[in-house]
Amino acid sequence: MKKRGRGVASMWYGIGNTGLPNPAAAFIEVLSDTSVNLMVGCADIGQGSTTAMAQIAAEELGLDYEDIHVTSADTMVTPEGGATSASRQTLISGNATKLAARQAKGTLAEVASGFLNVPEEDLIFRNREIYSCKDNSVRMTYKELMAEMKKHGRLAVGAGAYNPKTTYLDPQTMAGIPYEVYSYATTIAEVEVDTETGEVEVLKVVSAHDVGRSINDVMVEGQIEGGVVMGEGFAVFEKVEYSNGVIKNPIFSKYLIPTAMDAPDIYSVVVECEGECGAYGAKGVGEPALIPSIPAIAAAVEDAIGVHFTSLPITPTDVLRELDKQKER
Amino acid sequence: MSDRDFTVIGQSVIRKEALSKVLGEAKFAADYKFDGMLYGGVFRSTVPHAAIKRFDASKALALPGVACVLTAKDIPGKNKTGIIIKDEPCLVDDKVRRVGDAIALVAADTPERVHEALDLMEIEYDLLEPIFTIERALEEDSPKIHGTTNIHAKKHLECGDVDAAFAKCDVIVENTYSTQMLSHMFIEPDAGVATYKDKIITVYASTQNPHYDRSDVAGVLGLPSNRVRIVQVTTGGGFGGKLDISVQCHIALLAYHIGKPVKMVRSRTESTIVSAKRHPMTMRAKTGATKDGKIQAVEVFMTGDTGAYASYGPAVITRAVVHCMGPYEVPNVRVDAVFVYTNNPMSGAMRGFGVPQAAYCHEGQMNAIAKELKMDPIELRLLNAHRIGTTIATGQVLTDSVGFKETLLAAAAKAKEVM
Amino acid sequence: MKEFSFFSPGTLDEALSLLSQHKDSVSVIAGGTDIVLELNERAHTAQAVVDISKIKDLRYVKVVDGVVRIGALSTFTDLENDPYIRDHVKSLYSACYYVGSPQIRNLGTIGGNVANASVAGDTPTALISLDATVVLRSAAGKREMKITDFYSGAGKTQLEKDELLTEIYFDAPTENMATAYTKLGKRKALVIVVIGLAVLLERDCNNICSKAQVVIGAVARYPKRLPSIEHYLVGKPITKETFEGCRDMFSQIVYDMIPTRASVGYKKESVKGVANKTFNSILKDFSLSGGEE
Amino acid sequence: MEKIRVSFNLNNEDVTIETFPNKRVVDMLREDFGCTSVKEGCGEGECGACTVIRNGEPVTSCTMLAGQVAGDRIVTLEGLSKNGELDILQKTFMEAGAVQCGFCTPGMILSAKALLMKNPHPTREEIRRALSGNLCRCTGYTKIIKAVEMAIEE
Repeated sequence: MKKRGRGVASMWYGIGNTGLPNPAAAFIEVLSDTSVNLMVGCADIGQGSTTAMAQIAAEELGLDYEDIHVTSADTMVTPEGGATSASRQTLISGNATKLAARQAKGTLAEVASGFLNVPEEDLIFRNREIYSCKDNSVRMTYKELMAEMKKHGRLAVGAGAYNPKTTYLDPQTMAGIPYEVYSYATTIAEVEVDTETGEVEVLKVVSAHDVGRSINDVMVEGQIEGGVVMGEGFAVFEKVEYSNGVIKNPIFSKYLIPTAMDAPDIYSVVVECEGECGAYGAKGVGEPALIPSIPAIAAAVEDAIGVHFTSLPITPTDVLRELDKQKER
Repeated sequence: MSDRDFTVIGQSVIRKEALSKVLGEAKFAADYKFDGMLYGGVFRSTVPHAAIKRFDASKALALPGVACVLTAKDIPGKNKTGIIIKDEPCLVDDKVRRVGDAIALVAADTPERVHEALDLMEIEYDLLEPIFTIERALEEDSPKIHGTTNIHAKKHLECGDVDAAFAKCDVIVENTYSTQMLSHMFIEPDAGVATYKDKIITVYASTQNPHYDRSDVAGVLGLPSNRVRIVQVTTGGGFGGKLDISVQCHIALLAYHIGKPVKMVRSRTESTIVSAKRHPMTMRAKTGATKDGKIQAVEVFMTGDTGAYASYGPAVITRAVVHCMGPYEVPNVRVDAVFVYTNNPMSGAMRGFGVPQAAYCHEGQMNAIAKELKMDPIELRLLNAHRIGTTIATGQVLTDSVGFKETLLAAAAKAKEVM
Repeated sequence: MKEFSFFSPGTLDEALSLLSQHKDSVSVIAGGTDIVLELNERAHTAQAVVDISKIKDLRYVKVVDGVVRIGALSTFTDLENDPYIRDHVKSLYSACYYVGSPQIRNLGTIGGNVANASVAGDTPTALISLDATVVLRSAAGKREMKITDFYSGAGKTQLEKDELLTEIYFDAPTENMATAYTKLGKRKALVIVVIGLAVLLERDCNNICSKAQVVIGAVARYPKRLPSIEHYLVGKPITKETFEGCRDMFSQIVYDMIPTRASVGYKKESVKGVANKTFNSILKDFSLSGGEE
Repeated sequence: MEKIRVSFNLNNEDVTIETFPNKRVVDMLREDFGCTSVKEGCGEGECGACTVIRNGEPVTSCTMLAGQVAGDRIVTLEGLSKNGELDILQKTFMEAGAVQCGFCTPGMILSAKALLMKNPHPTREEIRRALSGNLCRCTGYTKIIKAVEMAIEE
């Protein structure tokens, strides 16, 4: 018989290293043709940080995404980026990038202010133009601004570094500020359990994530979807088998990760929650994407067959064993 | 400017490197090629705990095409690596601590020759008692894997009066949760190429951690950091598994010694055996609530097996302890955690650093409480959810961007629509 | 990979003569999906490798005089796409359908699957339930044997080093027969079989089972006919109730096959579900109630 | 070891190579023809990163010896775009966000391409099955499936 069940689970996740300094930095230069070189330490391993950094720099400078070229994670070119871990790069390298852009923009604003005769604080940089917030007919193009910069012998460069506001934790009680900010998420999973073979099929997963600000919805969704499927593996398939210190299943034919046929239908919901600390309020989603899907799937299995599993993964063997115990009761 | 008035933020622009990836032009570490490039390989231990009695590479060295074989004594700098605690040798010196420990390096003209050379190396061990369980590791008379204790890290978190709070609870649930060892299984196995030119070591590597790699490579080679260049090339997934040093120090050492570019591409098996795994953890949890559904107290005792080396163990234990009561206002919390060294595969960073394990525990407990109280599990969470102004167990007051309730409501609404 | 000489004959005669020349140390590859890995991991060495995949004449499915003849080089994809196999030999169709991945199905051949005698082969289980015969050829001649006799146990076969498995044939199932194969795996694709169950049933005009061939794979070292189940079924009406009556027998049989194996607890329970699925498919084929929806 | 001579068609061009018989197709394509889009993720035909299209069908090039492709038509990702014009799947993979780390991408696109060549209007289940021999650890497959569906619509 096939039994369906639904389960909910949530999580919180502190962004950045726990109770430790973990700074990152960025260098930026706006070139005379308005193209931009951004050099940022952050390693993009497929999650899309290079793209996010370009978006942050473009927004801050009032240029287009296409204007930004990013060089990342080359220790002779880029400053310290710290690790691509702890879901920290959007928050930390993102802020560093924003600060670097802001520094370059400071010089640009000085020159634009003189040219337009508008106080610096009234200038808006947007869509490759600079104009007064009071009277948007008082404006100049970025190209004109860069020509003006050249005339004055000014260069639009910036360096930014950001270290999240944390404190060391008390060694006795762990009191302190472990993280500057937290991401939150809630996942609801629906599964079908075959009570004859013990197979668990994850049918649908809804996963809602408070990312602070979504820099790029498609990339945020991509993180969530990947996390859900990795969570499915965690909950029902994957386990390193080892004995006497030897891993018995180090290959894909023996360590089973979900295939395209196993992946559930995934509905990701991006929740934005106003915040101060991130670049434009962005927190992080890389690890949060994974976390709640695991307990949500376990809860869904419990809902289907009434067993509170306390050990992972929940394999067909475990399901049949527990159902058998139920019968005996 | 209103928040929604962004021009680039929030736009689903196409990622920068998408075109090169769909064209197949993106260069991953294994795709790099240099003139005169050699291939590197690692001779690894097949036993979990042993001193090396005899190692003989003379037959391998005699093989035509083999450029060099290096062991610990060929390391010009410090033979220690590790992200938080430098407890892992680049090449085994005192003893083997796990299956897969690197003992010797070889460079040769073809990958096939590297295999032949590795097959020709001879080793004899003096076996030591291996430790495979936390229980044995903690016994007084057990052999010590590093230093004088097998306790790798111990943490205690406490706030409020936990015992008094439990006494007032209407419902208490207790469970012991355990999670398995997991592997990242990034699709691209670890790989890199190193060159030594103009007194600069350059390492093109598949990595999540180039600046840390720089310090370990510089340390092993005894070079100032500015003579080591780490270039993170297109990296085929990491999920925490490419935070530790993989091939970087080994290829740098080979290139430094022979003055030629050296490439090393791990096989799937080698990659999986050597890279860090997710800590298997056990969490004994006690959660208490009053009948109105307010969580009053949480007590957790957790243990974790960090394997032969610390890797990211210190980060995993700390994060697991801080997060293990979940995103709920819990006024009374006591958490104790012990992570130990064993001769099992090395555990380290994997997507979530102990929080997935902790979440399995706290969410299992929340759902159990909801069941006991016959409350809707979402209602129970809403009732206890973090909000602006919440004081968490470490004493931090949350003041910025707490969107937990919104995720509960959004998930519930979406589930209603699609399930 | 160790060194070897490579041959790619275009005809069967050429291939057989190569085999007789190199029979002291030769590996035959058809799709190569198993052997190339073993060669690459140095688990397998041979001085000569003979790739028979270019022998076009060995890739066919034909039905002649009530006999289904399958060329050994037919790939799983060929069989899955063959309308006759799909419509009339459902057990073999399903066995091919669930092999590995599209890539493996495009390379792997039925002959290779049978000749490799892997514990986890899907098609041998189905072929045994069809009471298939294998045709072996060498430069010296040709011999035929029942596939059950072909397997001499524990990963071994009757195939000599100078022989090629060239054809597999079996009687075409009649209108009064239904066949089915169920694969239980640990996920939905790219998976090794945990239990494979293949069934061929024949009924008479009164819906009484007149013939039963039931084979279980991946439990013992090689697929096994289950005579006690077959005996139980013959003479009984083909109904859900009849099938339910033998579920526990399956369980006992599996237990008796592997009483000390760690997996016995799971396999003896799940086999009942596997049997259910298989028989449901049979009922459906016979258009009887209780079958799959 | 004696070299063998292998002639085949690679990305619409007839090629001939003298190579060692113990070379796998994946190594030959990468090393001798510079087709480094063909990736090796497992070496056992499981992950699909080394997928190429052979005579219209996807196959894993890590499970094949060089000599096995004699006379075949092989397409790698390098051969998919024509005169700088991207294949529709290359476009939709970018637009849908189906690319993350990119290591599985070449094999994934080729499996999808082989599917659409045979079956221009597959169902979602058919897409999932066609991609089931290509493992991806980043995306959860969702956007990859979406990219294929977008290509169908075009």
